[in-house]
Amino acid sequence: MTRSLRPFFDLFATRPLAMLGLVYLVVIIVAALGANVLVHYPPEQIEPINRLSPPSWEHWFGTDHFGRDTFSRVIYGSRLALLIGVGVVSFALATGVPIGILSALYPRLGRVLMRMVDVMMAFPSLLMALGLIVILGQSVANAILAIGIVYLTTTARITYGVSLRLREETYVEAANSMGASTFWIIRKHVLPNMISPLLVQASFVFAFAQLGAASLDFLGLGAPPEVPSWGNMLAESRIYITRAPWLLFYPGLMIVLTAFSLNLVGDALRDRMDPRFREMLGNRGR
Amino acid sequence: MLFYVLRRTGAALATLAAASVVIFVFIHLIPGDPIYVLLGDEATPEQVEALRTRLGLDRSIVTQYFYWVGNVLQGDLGTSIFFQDPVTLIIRDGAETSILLACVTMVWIVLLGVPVGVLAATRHGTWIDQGLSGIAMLLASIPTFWVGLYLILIFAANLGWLPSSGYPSIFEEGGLSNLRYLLLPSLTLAAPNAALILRLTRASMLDVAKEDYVRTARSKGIRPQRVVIRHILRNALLAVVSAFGFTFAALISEAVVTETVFALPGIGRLVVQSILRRDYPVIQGVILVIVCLYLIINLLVDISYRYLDPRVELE
Amino acid sequence: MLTVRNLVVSGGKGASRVDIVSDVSFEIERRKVLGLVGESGSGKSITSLAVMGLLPHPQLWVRGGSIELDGADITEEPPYLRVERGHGGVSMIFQEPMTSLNPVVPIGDQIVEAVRVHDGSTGITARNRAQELLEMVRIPDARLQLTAYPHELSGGMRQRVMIAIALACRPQVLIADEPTTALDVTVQMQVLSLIRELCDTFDMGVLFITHDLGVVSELADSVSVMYGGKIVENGPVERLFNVPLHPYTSGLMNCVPDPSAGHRRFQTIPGQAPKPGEITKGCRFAPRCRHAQAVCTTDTPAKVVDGPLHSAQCHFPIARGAS
Amino acid sequence: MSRMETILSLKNLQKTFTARRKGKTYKIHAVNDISLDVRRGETLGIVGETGCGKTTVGRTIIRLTTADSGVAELNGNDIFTSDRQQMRKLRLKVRMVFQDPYASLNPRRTIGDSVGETGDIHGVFDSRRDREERIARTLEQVGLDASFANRFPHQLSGGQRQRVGIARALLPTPDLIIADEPVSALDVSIQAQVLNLLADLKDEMGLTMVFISHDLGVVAQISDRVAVMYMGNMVELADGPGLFANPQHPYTQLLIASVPLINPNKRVSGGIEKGEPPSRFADVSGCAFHDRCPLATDLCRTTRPELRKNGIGRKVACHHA
Amino acid sequence: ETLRYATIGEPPSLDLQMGTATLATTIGQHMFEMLYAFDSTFEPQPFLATGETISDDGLTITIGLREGVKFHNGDVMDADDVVASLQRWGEFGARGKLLMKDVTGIGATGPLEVTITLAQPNGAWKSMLAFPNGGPVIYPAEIVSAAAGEPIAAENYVGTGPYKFSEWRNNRHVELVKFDDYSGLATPTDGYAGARPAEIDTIRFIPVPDVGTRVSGIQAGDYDYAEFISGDLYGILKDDPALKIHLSGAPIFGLVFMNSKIGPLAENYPLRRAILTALDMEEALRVSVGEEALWSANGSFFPEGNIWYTDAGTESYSVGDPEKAKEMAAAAGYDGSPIKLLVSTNYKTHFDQATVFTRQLADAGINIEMVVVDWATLLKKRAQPDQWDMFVTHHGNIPDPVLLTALNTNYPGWWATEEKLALDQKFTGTSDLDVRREAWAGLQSLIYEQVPTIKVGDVFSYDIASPKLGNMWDTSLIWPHFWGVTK
Ligand SMILES: Nc1ncnc2c1ncn2[C@@H]1O[C@H](COP(=O)(O)OP(=O)(O)OP(=O)(O)O)[C@@H](O)[C@H]1O
Ligand SMILES: Nc1ncnc2c1ncn2[C@@H]1O[C@H](COP(=O)(O)OP(=O)(O)OP(=O)(O)O)[C@@H](O)[C@H]1O
Ligand SMILES: [Mg+2]
Ligand SMILES: [Mg+2]
Ligand code: NI
Repeated sequence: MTRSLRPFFDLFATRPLAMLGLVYLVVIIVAALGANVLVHYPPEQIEPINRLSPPSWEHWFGTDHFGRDTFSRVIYGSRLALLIGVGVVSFALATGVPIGILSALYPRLGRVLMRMVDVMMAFPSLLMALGLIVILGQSVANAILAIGIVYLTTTARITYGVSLRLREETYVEAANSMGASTFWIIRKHVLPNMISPLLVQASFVFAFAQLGAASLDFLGLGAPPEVPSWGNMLAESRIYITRAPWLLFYPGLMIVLTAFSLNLVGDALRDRMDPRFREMLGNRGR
Repeated sequence: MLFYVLRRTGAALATLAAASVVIFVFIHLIPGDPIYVLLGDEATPEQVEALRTRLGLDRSIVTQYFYWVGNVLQGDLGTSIFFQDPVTLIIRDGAETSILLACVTMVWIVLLGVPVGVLAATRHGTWIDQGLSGIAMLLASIPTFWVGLYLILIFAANLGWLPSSGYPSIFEEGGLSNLRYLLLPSLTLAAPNAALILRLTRASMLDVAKEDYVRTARSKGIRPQRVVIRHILRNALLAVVSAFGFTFAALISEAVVTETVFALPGIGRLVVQSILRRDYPVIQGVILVIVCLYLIINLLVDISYRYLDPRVELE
Repeated sequence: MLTVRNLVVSGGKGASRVDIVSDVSFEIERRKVLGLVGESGSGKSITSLAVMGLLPHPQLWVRGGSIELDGADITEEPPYLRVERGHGGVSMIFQEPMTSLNPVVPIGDQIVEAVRVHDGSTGITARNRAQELLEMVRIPDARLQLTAYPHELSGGMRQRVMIAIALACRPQVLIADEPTTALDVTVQMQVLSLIRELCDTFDMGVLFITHDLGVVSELADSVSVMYGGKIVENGPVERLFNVPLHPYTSGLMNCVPDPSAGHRRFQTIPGQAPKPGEITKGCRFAPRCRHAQAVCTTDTPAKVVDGPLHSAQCHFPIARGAS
Repeated sequence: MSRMETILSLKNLQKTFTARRKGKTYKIHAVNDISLDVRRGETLGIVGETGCGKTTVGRTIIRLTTADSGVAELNGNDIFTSDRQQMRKLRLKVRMVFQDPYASLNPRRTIGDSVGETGDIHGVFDSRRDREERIARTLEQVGLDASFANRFPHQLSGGQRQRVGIARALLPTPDLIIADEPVSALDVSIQAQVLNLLADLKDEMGLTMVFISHDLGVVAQISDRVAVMYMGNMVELADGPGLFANPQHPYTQLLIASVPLINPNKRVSGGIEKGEPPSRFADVSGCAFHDRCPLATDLCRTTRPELRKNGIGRKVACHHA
Repeated sequence: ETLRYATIGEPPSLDLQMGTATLATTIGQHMFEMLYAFDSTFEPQPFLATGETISDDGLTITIGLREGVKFHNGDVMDADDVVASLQRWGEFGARGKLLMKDVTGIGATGPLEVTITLAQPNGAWKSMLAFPNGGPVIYPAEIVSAAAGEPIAAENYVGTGPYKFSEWRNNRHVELVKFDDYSGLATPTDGYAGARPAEIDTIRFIPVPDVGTRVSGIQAGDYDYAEFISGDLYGILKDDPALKIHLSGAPIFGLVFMNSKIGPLAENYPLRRAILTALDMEEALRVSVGEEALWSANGSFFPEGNIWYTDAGTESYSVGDPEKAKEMAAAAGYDGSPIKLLVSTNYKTHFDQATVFTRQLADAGINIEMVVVDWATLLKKRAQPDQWDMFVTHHGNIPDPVLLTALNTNYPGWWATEEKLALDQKFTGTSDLDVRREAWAGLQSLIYEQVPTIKVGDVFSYDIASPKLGNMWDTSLIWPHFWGVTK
């Protein structure tokens, strides 16, 4: 454990911004888990008398047009953000990775699968997500599924690329020469060596899932708006841009910061994966 | 070369054929019915049935599909249920906006992404680099409509410098000056994409800068600027060019949100609206056209790639 | 002509600083080939890059010593500044002919680029010169090959193109960093003889870097042996190979397989070479040396000489000490 | 090296790759009609320049590459026609050592896991203890401490990694090892250590080995017999010392003359001017070496010479030797 | 001069006979005219007609037509055109059946005279002939007969109005241009009645879906008029010198329909009343509209002052008593099982109201399960009785209760109890206004008893316009119109 974590700390030590991003993400996770403790208004409590009131001691981030507490909704929103992020990433990985690996290891199957992925990629992604939502109905689960399918393709592509490369690695060849089965090779050689690129991909997908969900919300087809998600908070309150700017500011800030942090972390991870960067850090590979 | 293009075109057509089936099935999975949208609140069941028959929606999906494909092959994308206009005409009108928007956006992306990426790469590791990369990532993290709304508020409503929304065709009164209508939308759309291109340019510049042949170039005694431009940038752009293709294609669909915010008559918004009102022929037509565009652009990128990089075989 | 004195190249800053090349001195004369041998990681390439003024800043920099060419100090002066300031030329051929040429630029253009800078000629003149250079490195159909892309050439041809580029810079000193390692033996011989020949034709000195003792022995006039960032022995080629002073030199010679020797066990040097910064005290070879004694791990060995040109850094040189 | 039983026998091995260049399809005869016997306990060297087909020969033996035609028999069992199960067993008997010791070790698996991998795949270990003991023993055989089992490849030096590569080929004990340029990525001083190790193992365990290398010096010193390849053809086959003392094929002669030796009296001369090996895309008729050969005649340009015993009892494929 | 009107979206067909879309009416009324038009007190006045004579039994109506009224295609309107238009509307039109069930014949009894014969007296006929939304606008006979049941194609948009159709470019605009040969009335403009002088040459209806953009567009001077601005912006905008606010005079009201066919609410009137009792409409209106000036919690289906206004039954409106509701629900045998509320996000107001109701009902222990879908799906789903228990929609202003969707037995909800049918018969079977008003009061109080639908409250939408527009009305009657307006 320490062995595998160490380089990460080294990495973040050299990148203060990425470190900040990481800290922010941890804070968000804690906030999401402890939302009930952190806020003193239930996020769905309506107080029409107090609607659209600016930030105050009572309501730190003000209230929305229902008179709901924005702070509590923002905090609860992080739950949905996490849920969407984790959901989309899991879905994309759980489907994209097997497709990518199998395509690389079985070229004949791969030609068919990758062609299908090509076809899917040719579809404009946001429109595809939108269509899926309309087909499946509006719910958080369906939003996750719709965005997940969009990123299934890129994940499959990346996995495919990495697997193709790994397939040519000498150690895979070596395992082959020992009589290893395909399953063995996937389990012992391909998957473990794919973790870094997948981690990077996951962090970007997580970030883009937030933005994608926000776009769907904007078009009125995201998660049903009674669930506080940052995206639909933004979308719902965009008409108050002049009247109650805090309604756009806080959820917007959260989306930006989260996506920003994830991008930073992803970027740092990518640099770490780059062997040349590793060289600079001193543990020269070859 | 010709052979290659033909082969690739063949593959693209196969993809297109597969895509057409997917589009069709996909669209007919969408619940709801154009009939209700069209007839409104007071329709009687008989009216509904009559219209359904007239629109051919009572036939089986397979029949409808082949009927549609047959027409498409003759260049007829059908008639909009909602507008009663030929889909081709509707798309042609929207395509001008969307493609022009994508082009102007591309110009921004290239003008902002590439030089700034080069700057960041040449100042690698300094605060300039980190600042630029940070800003880029920030831009990539902001929801588009947020940017759009604020741009309208600032530049149109408050300062009054630019029009807030809409886009009159450049072939109509106003001519090319109508492009100013696309300024704010294209900036909105360009922001995240330019950021991605910037990062890609920077990364591949740094990659190429470590190549042996760059060292060879330096050893010849040519100036650093020339090394950057002729040896590093040229090779770095190879990676960026293929991203251009993807970006361009992606822009057309990403524009959905931008077109809605800025009330642009583009095909992105058209298709969203058509989905919402179940105008099947338009949805099918637009998506088919977008898929075609995507395939054409990728084909062009691949071909140009093969021109730019002599190592790649025209298989 | 080219004089390197007490060159120290360091990497890292502050506490993590390590000297990758320490206290390296040598001279290169006109029409002479100096062989620089040593195992992987001993600092040969870094030395040559330092001489070229092409160290990868800011990771590596020259911490001490000087590099002079015909009396002008060219330390840490990148090639383009050397051209601007009218200092003499040092050119370099790199180890990997496959990756050292820009893959998307025709080789003719790559040569012309160098010709332009160094001759000031342009257009057709520069092109003719490039063709002339290609002929000089014996590329058949030089005229046609000007428009060829690197990937269309074989390894040996590419290395010749590299040499042509180097020559286009009108160098006084040519550095060849393992130019033949990636080539087959038969081709290697051709390239070596080409270098030898050009060295006379162009009246230039050559610094030839290799890990192959056989190659230096056949090509070089004098040899420097590098170990752990230092030069442990140098001398004229016959002296050095006939009477090596440093145990490392002799150990290395015994490791080299010889097809005519038939079956035999190799004499080996146990252990492995130190990483930069691993050993800072005493003789860097001490842990692997059969003759090492306590003093070797504590004191830096002094220079021992054997004749005017042959010297080594060792407490117990072979010729005097054991066997 | 007296008459001994044949462990591996190759007959008329043929492998052609197709490649496309500039829109045209080329056939590359990577291995062109090669027949060869490997006897138990011997080291057979294969030398030749880049791209001459050495690796392809090695790979076809364990069917990492499928041969186009020909027969390969291991202990009398036909390799090329064996089914999946037989192939798995076969791969327990014939093992490979790869050129690049770093690339051939999975960076995320411990040395112990890599060494024990063949055993794990085939389920040869009785228990964890048995596994650990045998891995430790094998590591010791190649001169590494048992504690290396818990390390990762990046913590090892090049020489140590190659020892691991060899250890991996030894557990469980194989009938035949195919070593494809096992030392060419190593420094001379390390190379010597590894070559000694291979020689020792051979003596101790009676290993049979096909040793592939482009380095004549190395091959000479480790092999009992040497096959010289040129452009997919085997041009000469001889016992080690004999080959170098008295090369028969003009190509072998060129090769030997080109080896740089530590001999200050031998200086680089302008003598060798005979061009490079032709591109593998070119279709050569007759003797593949004819365009570089000082002895070439019209016969060489038209007819491919067979490998046959010549006057002094050496197998040579040349019309003039 | 061009007047640029920023619309909320794109209209479906502009064939006003066939559809009831508000936007289609807003645009179409500039092109198409009717026999009658409402004046500012919602009294139908002769428009293309010169007047009518009604037989004593009330079963024969003879309508005279104006002479020399020109269609945009140059033809002159005569009785044949009117008859064809009325017949088509009666057969295929969106609201035609409501009148036609009583009509036995429509015929030309002179070049400029049309006679309608009825099977029984009908009190709503004039209003219906004056109501353009899904109403009998007059087209040339040849166009009508060619179109029959189909919506008229854009190139055949030929009417008699002061503006004629120019072009329709999807997502860009619908353009109308001044009709130079317009033959209008000379009487002063009064509501939709009277003169309709076209002052501005061109009117463009431009879809601008985002409300923020519509506001910014007016502020930036890109549009002259923008419709449907959010209530919450009212406070800011009413003081903005860069624009003027125009309130709609006719409120729109939200309706929550209940499924009378199947499901837990089908015949359980006590439970329906429990639900009604739980709802506090003021909260819902405040949340969904905002500015108090723009809504009124009015339980009557017509605003005060309207001839159809009555407070019958409205004591049950907006009670907002969760405790009582809980008791009532228990008494009704409600077991806590979820009630499916169908709502779309396309209309923010619907969604906001549904959200508030769900909360309020939760407080009363009534478990609402929101089913959120897009509008097109909702339209399809609500036609399937097994898909929903309640759904949210809205209703535009109407001149006569016959046009109320809730009274239409075919409309989703399918309210057709004996009591209702009896009252309905009483209501439509006469042209005596007093009898009809009494019947309507009975119907309204029955609505509060059987709760086939719940009225949320009146909402006055507002539009904004550039101050450059001159001679503008302050509040629009129902749909904004631009004859008489200058720029
Ligand atoms: N950019 C760098 N930063 C830090 N250390 C470096 C850098 N480049 C090389 N080194 C280290 O410097 C040492 C000398 O490297 P150098 O390339 O000069 O060796 P070499 O003698 O040329 O070896 P080879 O025969 O493998 O080419 C090596 O240990 C290497 O790890
Ligand atoms: N998978 C393949 N597809 C196409 N051509 C191949 C393939 N593998 C090998 N070749 C070609 O076959 C020829 C023989 O290759 P091989 O790897 O056996 O040579 P080698 O003697 O091992 O060379 P080296 O010394 O470079 O390792 C080469 O020309 C090579 O380009
Ligand atoms: Mg080197
Ligand atoms: Mg090989
Ligand atoms: Ni070698």
